[in-house]
Amino acid sequence: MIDLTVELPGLKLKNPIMPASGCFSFGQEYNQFYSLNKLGAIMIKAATQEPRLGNPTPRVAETHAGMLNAIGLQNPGVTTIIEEQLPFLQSFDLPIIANIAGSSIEEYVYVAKTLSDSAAVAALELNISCPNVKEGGVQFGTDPHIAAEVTRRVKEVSKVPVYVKLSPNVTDIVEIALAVEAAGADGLSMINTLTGMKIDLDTRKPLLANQVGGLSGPAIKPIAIRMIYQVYQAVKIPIIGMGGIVTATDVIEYLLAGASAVAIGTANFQNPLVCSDIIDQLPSCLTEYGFTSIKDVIGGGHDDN
Amino acid sequence: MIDLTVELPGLKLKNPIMPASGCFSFGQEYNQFYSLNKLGAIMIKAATQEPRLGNPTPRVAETHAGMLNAIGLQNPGVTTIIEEQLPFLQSFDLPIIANIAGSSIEEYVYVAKTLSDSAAVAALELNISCPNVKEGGVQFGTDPHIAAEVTRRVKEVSKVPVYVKLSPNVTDIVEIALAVEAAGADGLSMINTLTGMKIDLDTRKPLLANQVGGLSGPAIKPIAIRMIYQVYQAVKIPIIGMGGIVTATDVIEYLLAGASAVAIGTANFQNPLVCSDIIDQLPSCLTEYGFTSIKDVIGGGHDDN
Amino acid sequence: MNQIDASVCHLENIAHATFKLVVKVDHEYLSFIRPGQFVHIQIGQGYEHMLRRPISIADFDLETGQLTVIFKVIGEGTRKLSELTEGSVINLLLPLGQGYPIQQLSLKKALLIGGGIGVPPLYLLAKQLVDRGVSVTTVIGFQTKDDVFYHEEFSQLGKCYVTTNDGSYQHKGFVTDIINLEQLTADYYFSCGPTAMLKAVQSTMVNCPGYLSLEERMGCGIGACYACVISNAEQTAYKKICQDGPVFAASEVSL
Amino acid sequence: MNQIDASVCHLENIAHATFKLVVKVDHEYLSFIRPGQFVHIQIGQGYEHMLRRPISIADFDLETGQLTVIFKVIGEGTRKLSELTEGSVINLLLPLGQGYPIQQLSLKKALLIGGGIGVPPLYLLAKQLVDRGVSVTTVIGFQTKDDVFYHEEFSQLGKCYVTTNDGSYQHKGFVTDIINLEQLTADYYFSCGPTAMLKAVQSTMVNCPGYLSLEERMGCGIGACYACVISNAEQTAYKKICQDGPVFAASEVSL
Ligand SMILES: Cc1cc2nc3c(=O)[nH]c(=O)nc-3n(C[C@H](O)[C@H](O)[C@H](O)COP(=O)(O)OP(=O)(O)OC[C@H]3O[C@@H](n4cnc5c(N)ncnc54)[C@H](O)[C@@H]3O)c2cc1C
Ligand SMILES: Cc1cc2nc3c(=O)[nH]c(=O)nc-3n(C[C@H](O)[C@H](O)[C@H](O)COP(=O)(O)OP(=O)(O)OC[C@H]3O[C@@H](n4cnc5c(N)ncnc54)[C@H](O)[C@@H]3O)c2cc1C
Ligand SMILES: Cc1cc2nc3c(=O)[nH]c(=O)nc-3n(C[C@H](O)[C@H](O)[C@H](O)COP(=O)(O)O)c2cc1C
Ligand SMILES: Cc1cc2nc3c(=O)[nH]c(=O)nc-3n(C[C@H](O)[C@H](O)[C@H](O)COP(=O)(O)O)c2cc1C
Ligand code: FES
Ligand code: FES
Repeated sequence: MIDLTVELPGLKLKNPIMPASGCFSFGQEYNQFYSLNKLGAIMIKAATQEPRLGNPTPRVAETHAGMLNAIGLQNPGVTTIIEEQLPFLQSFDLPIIANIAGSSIEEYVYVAKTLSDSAAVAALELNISCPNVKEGGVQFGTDPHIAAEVTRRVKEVSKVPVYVKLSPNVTDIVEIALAVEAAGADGLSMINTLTGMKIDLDTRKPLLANQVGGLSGPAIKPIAIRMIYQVYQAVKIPIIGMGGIVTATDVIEYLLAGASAVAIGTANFQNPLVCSDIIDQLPSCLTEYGFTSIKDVIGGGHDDN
Repeated sequence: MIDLTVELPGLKLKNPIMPASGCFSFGQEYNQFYSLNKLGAIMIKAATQEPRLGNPTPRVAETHAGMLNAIGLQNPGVTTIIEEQLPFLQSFDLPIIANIAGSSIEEYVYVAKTLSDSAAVAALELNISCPNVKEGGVQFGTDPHIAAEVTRRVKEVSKVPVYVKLSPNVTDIVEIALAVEAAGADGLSMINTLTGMKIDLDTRKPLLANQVGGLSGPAIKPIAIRMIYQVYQAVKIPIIGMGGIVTATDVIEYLLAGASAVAIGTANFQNPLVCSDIIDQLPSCLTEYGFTSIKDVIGGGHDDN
Repeated sequence: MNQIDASVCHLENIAHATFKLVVKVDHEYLSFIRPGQFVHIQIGQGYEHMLRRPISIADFDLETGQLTVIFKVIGEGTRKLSELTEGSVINLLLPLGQGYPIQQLSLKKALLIGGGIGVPPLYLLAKQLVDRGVSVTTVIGFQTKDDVFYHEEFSQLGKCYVTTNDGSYQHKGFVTDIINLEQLTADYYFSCGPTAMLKAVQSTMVNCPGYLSLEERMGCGIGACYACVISNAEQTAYKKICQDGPVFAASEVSL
Repeated sequence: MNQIDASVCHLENIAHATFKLVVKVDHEYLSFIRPGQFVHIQIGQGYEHMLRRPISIADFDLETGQLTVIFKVIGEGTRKLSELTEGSVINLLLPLGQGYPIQQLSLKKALLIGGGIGVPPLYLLAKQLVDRGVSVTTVIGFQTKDDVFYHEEFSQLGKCYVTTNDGSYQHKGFVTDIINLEQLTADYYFSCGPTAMLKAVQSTMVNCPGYLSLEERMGCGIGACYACVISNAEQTAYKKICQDGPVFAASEVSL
């Protein structure tokens, strides 16, 4: 039996499989399908300083081999999350990775500090794909300087390792990755969704109330694999990979590209047992492709490996 | 019967449907399936100054609802194209849009001048997604200044309208669109492919010999629609839209987003008759959704329309 | 909440673009179903359709293990469902959502008001109400004659009025027109249909307590993705239609 | 060159993960087929598989309108083909590529050399050569016993040697081992199989004129996308395998 454990900053994972932020809420619902104890970790829904109601509906649309979402950071605020959601999750043997969001650096810092001080979470995932209100809506994640600045400030207050979640909507993902690494990021999480749109032929207008939404699912996998492959060659910190993973072979492809662990988002909607199924299938799938340990696989797609 | 004609700079189109560059060679092969006279126009394969052999194989890979290609600009060089390929196409009632590529501004200018002087083509499509050798491989299409510069220089020598084909691999597509519009582009063509990668689990290495390739097909449609929607609101020049079109409803979605005509690439491989089928179905499809003319549809997805 | 495979027993075109689909499932999954709940159906086998389709449970039979849904073909997913063949297998999440809380209500007289594809869940509701000795009156509305279905089935359970927008079948007009015309009253009303209809019902029936079943585009279907929210009456918080609904007390939601 | 729908008559598992698929097509499409040509098969109905799969034509029968291909399940597309049911319809482009130019050759003695999934096109070739009075010797190689197919069929057309890498069926070794051992000669040889095998064949048979059938990942399958190129012997130009090939004179290509 292949050892599936992976160790990353702040995270001792039973296996490299975790649900992606925003697709798994705080775990309660999927725990009806299988025990959360099975998971390598959980990435919980984005937290902001104050409660947010998010965007009007429709918030999701299907696309070929993918979907668009514009949930809009709906969440009850960091304090309520800590008080009402985390105690349930803490009853499991499960590292919690808290996804944090904000509209200003101050908000990121506040949320990061509050979560890290709560001692309930093993790591933070810094979602820098949010629009920066102060800078006129440009995303934190698309400018290397702002990305580095928010990383640095969050690192200053966080007692737990910080994974920065990169936006793929950029000309040069390596530049951003290097900037946040230099700013102290302990790891990277990539990729977030690509900005897309669908137009409803009946109403003749964008289908999502928010007009644009984030594209996820198998459609984006080749883009994620390319970005992880490129970033892996440039940085030294580990990468948690995501984007369109549905099967154990997808997981192996991500690990070969350079991810040390993976997260699964959209596929949970098609198959609520997908994380559990992949965890079951991964050992035999690794064996089938001739691997004897997870460590062999990570980065194995690169020439010097 | 709905009038399908569309007029664009240099192009009187019988209908808004044309095959996309690189997916249709110089038309001979698909002419075995239906007469090229049926098409609104044809976008021919990229031409460079000298013949190019392109990349080693494998050059294509399938992805979910899409494909990756790394053909690498294989072509017999602009002079041979004019001498050996265009005479065949000129025998049809069919505007020819010549896709031009290069590794330096001088090469673009040479190819543009040669094609425009040949009087065989109705318009040029400037493929600025090629790596700029002089600038260390950065793409012409990802830097607004270089994109504008190559547009300006090509416009200086071209007697026919110039459509600039935008790369989607950028943080801000609107910025690039505005830069090439200001530099004199007569129209835009968007989008080119997104850079992606697939790893072969058997060899454990990138499947394409070139490692990365361009992602096309239905998977990328939401990204293309979003970019066209955003660019349409910013520029005054017309847009030829492309990316994942397979059906007549896809065409309407593109027109609503702001395209004045569309090109079809990958779908030709699944169905060699796809352009012909769409041209047949478009009138009844327009009627079904309550449109009485193509002009009603173009940009109809925007609030002020 | 379960994820199960179900095999297709029967598929029938019962009205314009409207299909009745009967599938066989293990009876253990049926015993907990309450009217108003829905199934979340996977479309196809591959990854072209990453989202399931929510469809109300129209009927089930504990003895035969048959579960019935009725759907209208409006897009790619429902079209694929309409092309299923007998014996083929579809994957369902079930039962999802909160149904009509009829166990908690003391009622003698119920008014069921449905429009279009909002009609199906009312059939299971009507059956269960009649089983409990409740007198059931149904008003169902459709666009036109060709869209009408289940008139006969509802008539067997009580008085049933049918309206069509163009008057091509029974009464011309909207469901609310009949309610006003016939001065229909009840201890509780139960309604499901397009939002415009629900709004009209909500204001027509303002003096009667009632329940509305809502629709929204869904992701997970189980409360994990926040796709399917609706504001509370005070616009201060959202509820999730898939988990807290799709049935809500009419006083609880602002449409 | 045509795009046609064909209905599945017969699907049979003839060796380990290897299937024989017989489809019915209008006979007008069969009359122009030459051995070595291939069909380009659409996978599924939706848009999950944008690329077709090239598969060699293994046989056809003008009278029954039946066309046979033999394929090995190696990925998603061939797996879906292996799950087709009788009567279902698949879409084909055919006939594609240049076949073995047997009309232009004057030959009495032919040596056919195939490996694995390169064996199928040689069957149609063998039949047509035998019809023309050519004496045919076949050498076909497989990994192991379970992979072997069509030994019997080839034996009916002439002498047939089978090699397996592990010796579990007939001769142990590679096809070239048998050629050397038995000192097989011919006026022309015709070979199809993995590149490593073709290379070995090319050098073993260096004194005999011959034809090789090549494989490459394809896009369009008809010469329009430049996916499937191979360099000429001088490395100065490319040929398209789908259009100029898949069959090339052994002297024409450098592997
Ligand atoms: C709780 C609930 C119960 C329902 N019960 C029924 C029923 O009993 N019978 C019936 O015919 N229909 C019912 N619907 C509506 C049904 O879900 C949609 O008609 C169906 O999802 C359309 O799918 P499609 O693939 O054909 O359309 P497409 O437009 O191709 O679907 C694309 C996406 O949009 C979503 N979508 C499109 N229209 C709707 C809609 N009206 N509501 C929710 N999602 C939508 C789809 O689920 C899918 O994710 C119900 C909806 C909900 C929320
Ligand atoms: C001219 C020609 C004739 C062929 N004849 C036969 C035959 O008679 N019997 C047979 O079993 N196989 C044949 N092959 C190989 C066959 O095309 C591949 O095995 C098949 O495409 C694999 O598809 P898949 O979806 O199962 O694999 P996947 O790996 O899932 O396919 C993904 C993509 O890669 C391509 N691909 C993968 N492997 C190959 C390959 N070896 N050659 C070409 N494309 C590949 C597929 O076409 C598809 O586009 C032939 C190939 C060519 C080029
Ligand atoms: C409905 C939905 C909600 C999401 N919410 C968040 C979020 O709150 N924070 C975040 O960082 N990413 C969020 N994401 C992005 C996912 O975590 C993930 O990065 C992306 O969807 C790619 O993975 P996938 O293709 O497996 O879904 C969300 C994605 C979806 C589909
Ligand atoms: C095989 C292949 C070759 C291509 N070659 C070119 C090219 O030479 N020049 C160019 O501008 N775009 C080229 N493209 C991009 C297409 O023209 C088009 O922009 C892109 O594929 C998106 O459209 P689609 O999804 O309909 O294929 C190529 C695409 C493919 C798939
Ligand atoms: S559909 Fe996901 S929360 Fe309702
Ligand atoms: S597959 Fe397109 S040229 Fe050969």
